[in-house]
Amino acid sequence: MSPAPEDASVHRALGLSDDEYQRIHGLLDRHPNHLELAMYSVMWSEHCSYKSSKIHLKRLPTEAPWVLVGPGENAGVIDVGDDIAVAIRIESHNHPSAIEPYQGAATGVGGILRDIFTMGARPIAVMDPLRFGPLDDPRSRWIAEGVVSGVSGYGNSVGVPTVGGEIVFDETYKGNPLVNVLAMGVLPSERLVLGQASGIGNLAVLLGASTGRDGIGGVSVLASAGFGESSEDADKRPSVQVGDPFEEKRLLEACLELLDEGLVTGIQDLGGAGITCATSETASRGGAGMDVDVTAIHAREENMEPVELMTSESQERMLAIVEPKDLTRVIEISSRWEIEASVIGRVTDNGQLRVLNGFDGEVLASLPASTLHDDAPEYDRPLAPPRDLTERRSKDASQGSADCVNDLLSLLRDPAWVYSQYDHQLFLNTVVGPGNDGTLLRLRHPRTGEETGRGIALSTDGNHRWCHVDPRQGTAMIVAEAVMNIACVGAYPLAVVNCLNFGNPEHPEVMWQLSEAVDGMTEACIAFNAPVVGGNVSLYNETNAVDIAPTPVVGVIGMHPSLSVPPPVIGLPTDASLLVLGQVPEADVSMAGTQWAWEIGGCKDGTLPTFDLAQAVRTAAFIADAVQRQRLVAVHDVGEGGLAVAAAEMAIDSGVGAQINYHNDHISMFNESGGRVLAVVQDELLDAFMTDASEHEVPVREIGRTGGSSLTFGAEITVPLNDLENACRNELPEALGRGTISA
Amino acid sequence: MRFEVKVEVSPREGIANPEGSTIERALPALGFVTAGNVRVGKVIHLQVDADSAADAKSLVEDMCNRFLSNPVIEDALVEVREG
Amino acid sequence: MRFEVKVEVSPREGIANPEGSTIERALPALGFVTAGNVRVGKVIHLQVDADSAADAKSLVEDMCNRFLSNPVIEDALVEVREG
Amino acid sequence: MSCRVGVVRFPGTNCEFDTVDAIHSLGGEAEVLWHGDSSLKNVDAVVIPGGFAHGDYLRCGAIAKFSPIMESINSFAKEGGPVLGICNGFQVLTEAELLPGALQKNAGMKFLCSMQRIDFVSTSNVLGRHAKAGDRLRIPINHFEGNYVCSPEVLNQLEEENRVVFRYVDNPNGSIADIAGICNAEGNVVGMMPHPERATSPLLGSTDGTTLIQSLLIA
Ligand SMILES: Nc1ncnc2c1ncn2[C@@H]1O[C@H](COP(=O)(O)OP(=O)(O)O)[C@@H](O)[C@H]1O
Ligand SMILES: [Mg+2]
Repeated sequence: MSPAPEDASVHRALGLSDDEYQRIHGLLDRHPNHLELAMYSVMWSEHCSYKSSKIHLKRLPTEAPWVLVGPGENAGVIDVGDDIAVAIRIESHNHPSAIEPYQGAATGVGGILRDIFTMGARPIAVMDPLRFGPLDDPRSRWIAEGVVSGVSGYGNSVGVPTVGGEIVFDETYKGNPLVNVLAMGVLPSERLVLGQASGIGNLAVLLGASTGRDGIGGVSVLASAGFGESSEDADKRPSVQVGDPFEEKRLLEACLELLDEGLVTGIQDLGGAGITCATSETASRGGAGMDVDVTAIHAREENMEPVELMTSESQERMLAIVEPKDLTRVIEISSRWEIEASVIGRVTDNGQLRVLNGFDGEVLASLPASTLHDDAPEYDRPLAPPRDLTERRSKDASQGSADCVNDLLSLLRDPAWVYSQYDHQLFLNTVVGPGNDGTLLRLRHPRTGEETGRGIALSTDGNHRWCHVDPRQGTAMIVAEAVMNIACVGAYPLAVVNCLNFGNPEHPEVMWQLSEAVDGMTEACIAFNAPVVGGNVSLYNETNAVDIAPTPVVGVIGMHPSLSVPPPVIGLPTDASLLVLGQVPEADVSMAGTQWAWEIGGCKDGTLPTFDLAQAVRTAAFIADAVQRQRLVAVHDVGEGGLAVAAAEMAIDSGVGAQINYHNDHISMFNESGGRVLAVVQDELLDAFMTDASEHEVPVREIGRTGGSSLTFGAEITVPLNDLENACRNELPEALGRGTISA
Repeated sequence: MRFEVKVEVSPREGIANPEGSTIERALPALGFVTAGNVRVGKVIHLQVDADSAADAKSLVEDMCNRFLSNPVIEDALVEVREG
Repeated sequence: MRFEVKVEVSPREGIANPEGSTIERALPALGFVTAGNVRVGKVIHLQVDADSAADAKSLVEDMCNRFLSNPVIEDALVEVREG
Repeated sequence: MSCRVGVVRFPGTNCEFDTVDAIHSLGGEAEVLWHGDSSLKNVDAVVIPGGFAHGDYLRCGAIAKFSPIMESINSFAKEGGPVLGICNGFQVLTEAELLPGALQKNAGMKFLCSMQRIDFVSTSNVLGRHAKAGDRLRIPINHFEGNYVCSPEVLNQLEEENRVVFRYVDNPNGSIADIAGICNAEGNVVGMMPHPERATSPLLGSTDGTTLIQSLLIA
């Protein structure tokens, strides 16, 4: 083996601290060589090891009888009955998207899909919660445009529908966009495979794209450093990866065929830390070791160094563990799909991950496979609430001059510009697509295509304003909002995945935010009986040393137990009572964390309105049930922008107005008190509905009548539907390009 | 003065070029066995008014940096002809 | 012998070029008021083995006719250099 | 009316199973045909479904037209066999010169997935058995390259020979003469950008695609 580095500058350059170096030294009982050091550095990076967050993530609830695979695997898997399992996961691709928006987003989609088919599932849905700097900033517009094109370009072509997401613009993301991607897949329960290598003598077959110098050091450099808008960017550039959806599509089909024929004993995608991660992870999960022959790796460029081959993050690759007798068939299937397949490793019994120059050649590295994961450092980083927390919380966010009509118009935004660029219908499952509350998909058997008569619902939600004001309650509220969204399409929650997007973990305030968010999520998930089955942590989201507002994003997956007709629409019918269900806000409800306070009033602090989690649980269950029993004509949850925005969206959707009472000032119109839903019930069923609601302890108030061509609040405030529609529909096309020929 | 400008935007060395690789894979099936190493880029023709060829060039180079190409993954080559 | 070949595939005169028009429409907002007439095409670099430059050229022209360009909407221009 | 429809699968195709499902749900039989085989397995009709054959690299359909199956489809079409190209399939048919013209990028330079209204202009083709000219249908589109172009002569010919099968009510992509679908002179080869298989169930928002697929099933 090559001589040990003498010089501390090497491990430091690789992002390893002196303590971490000592730890490696202790584990090996000798100095590591450069290759070994590089392997530890990628595997012990924040991105791969979760070293700053692990200690907090342990507090999340992760168990339920229907959870087949919880956090820690490539994706969470839940049992949804009829021998069908669902795999789900969410990932961030924030930093890559900041430098090359199109490819950053594209490879984000590619990566999350591999996590799903690694589990043996066919991916059938993608969601993309996106956050960018303000629309009046040209670079933020460029990033937004590029990211949406990237999701569209990759997702559509790889053939997985993008069925929902979010799009948020705020100053806090200027320079540091958040590109999160969720994917969901279905599999016959019996086909569940785990990423593990077992069976001494089995072969590790590298499938897919050739290995180039993409993302070399990407894990430690790209994934864990903040970006200023400085010349440093230039140095980081070469590590940008380019996605190839066509390669991924063939890889996906080939892998599913291998799984169908039972030809693999374990399979693992290649993501961060490339071959190092995939080989060591499969080996250590299977309690085995692995010999890896670097000369067998099909490379895209000449003269690649072993360290480059071992850490490259080239996209569209998978590692399959195969019994020698099945190799011929594996290669046959791969070549039918025009997929390269090379035997790069052998499973051994000694627990070592050895990197060899030819299977019988020189040993370039040798380390206990499990140490790359299990022995990664875990930090209990200092945490502290902001020093001025008390002062911040004492602020009154309702101040500022309100012009209710114009404020309402400015708070509206139709995301259709985004989702019309996404194939959201492929596989013929999309009963409720993007543009509504939750997304609702038909659940069909992955093998036979047979309908189960049930549906799977999805929603992703985040709210940096609430979480800035109070990361704990804010996070509980976003879980509740996501659950309410799926309730509106008739589903009850089964599980949660989450993406924790935070600033620099070396700032105690950021660690406090993260810890609080985990606690808030825990409370809400327990209340809704929806365990966390997976997640992702993205830290160092900062620009010029300023951290982003804390932005946990949750994805909730739920079940619609009896799907025979589409659920109610958002749009208002004419001449009916408009009801608001759920928690009743106090008369002097706080405006803290509202979109109104941030964007119009100008105050970002205060104390969130009280939130009754138990009430939200009752309300969501009641709504889901009412939808399933087809008792609602229209329904829409109340979120950002409060009741006025929700009502406006309902009016715009159908072109029918409403006269709303009581809500005649900016506080009653725009407060974001949680756990509320607007609904319309047929007049003749109204009394029975009210009785039922009160039996279920769900407050219902009649707040107005539908009809007319404008939306009115109280006696004074009137907004013509036309104005609402223009304000809502035009904002994104005007800022980001029309995309239609009338441009 | 009016200038004809041609910009060639190509993937940077070492950056994957899926389109090129796919075409390359297809060639043998079409009977083109002697061709290889395919890389696909973009070519943009435009006209600009400027005082001199040098001005025209620097104007278009500015456009390249700002939106015709992304230097992170692409190289842009600007050629100016009097038009 | 090995030749470097460059193929420029451009939208035919008279055929709308949405990609070019989109860039053109965006130019003024970005402060480029003196540029116009934008047409976007593709450039394909490849290497071929052939006995002479002329052979290389005719090989690639054949590829263009059959495959690299669609004559309904595109023109192709082949340039050969020794590689 | 049990008719066997071959649904072609190229690497990169993604609507093949949706198309199969739609055919099954309407009582037909379907068989997936691999692009690398040349046998059409005695099917009564062929559908080239949507997706991204060969990644749509170079041009949509440019590489697909060389697959072995295309030669067989060519002969099948020449003998009058019904062939429907949906979306990417339409692009493949133009590249293979079974239909005239070409499909360019949408005028707005964006991928578009949305419900569209289209008018049945001509029903003298394999899709028109259950329809009459002037019928208005709601069928989704899902494409980046759906902007139909052809020379003025070809356009003239299409109009004169009544070969424009569908027109958009609100042209979403810049297609010449609002064209959403065309057929060959004999009417047995049809290409259309909208996806009829996505409009075959009330749960999915429209059933207007069923008449088109049913028409093919009688063939
Ligand atoms: N980036 C996006 N991609 C796909 N769909 C989106 C995106 N952004 C928003 N949507 C869709 O638009 C609808 C409204 O989004 P949003 O206002 O965030 O909903 P809510 O506030 O109810 O969570 C949802 O159906 C959502 O899935
Ligand atoms: Mg909602």
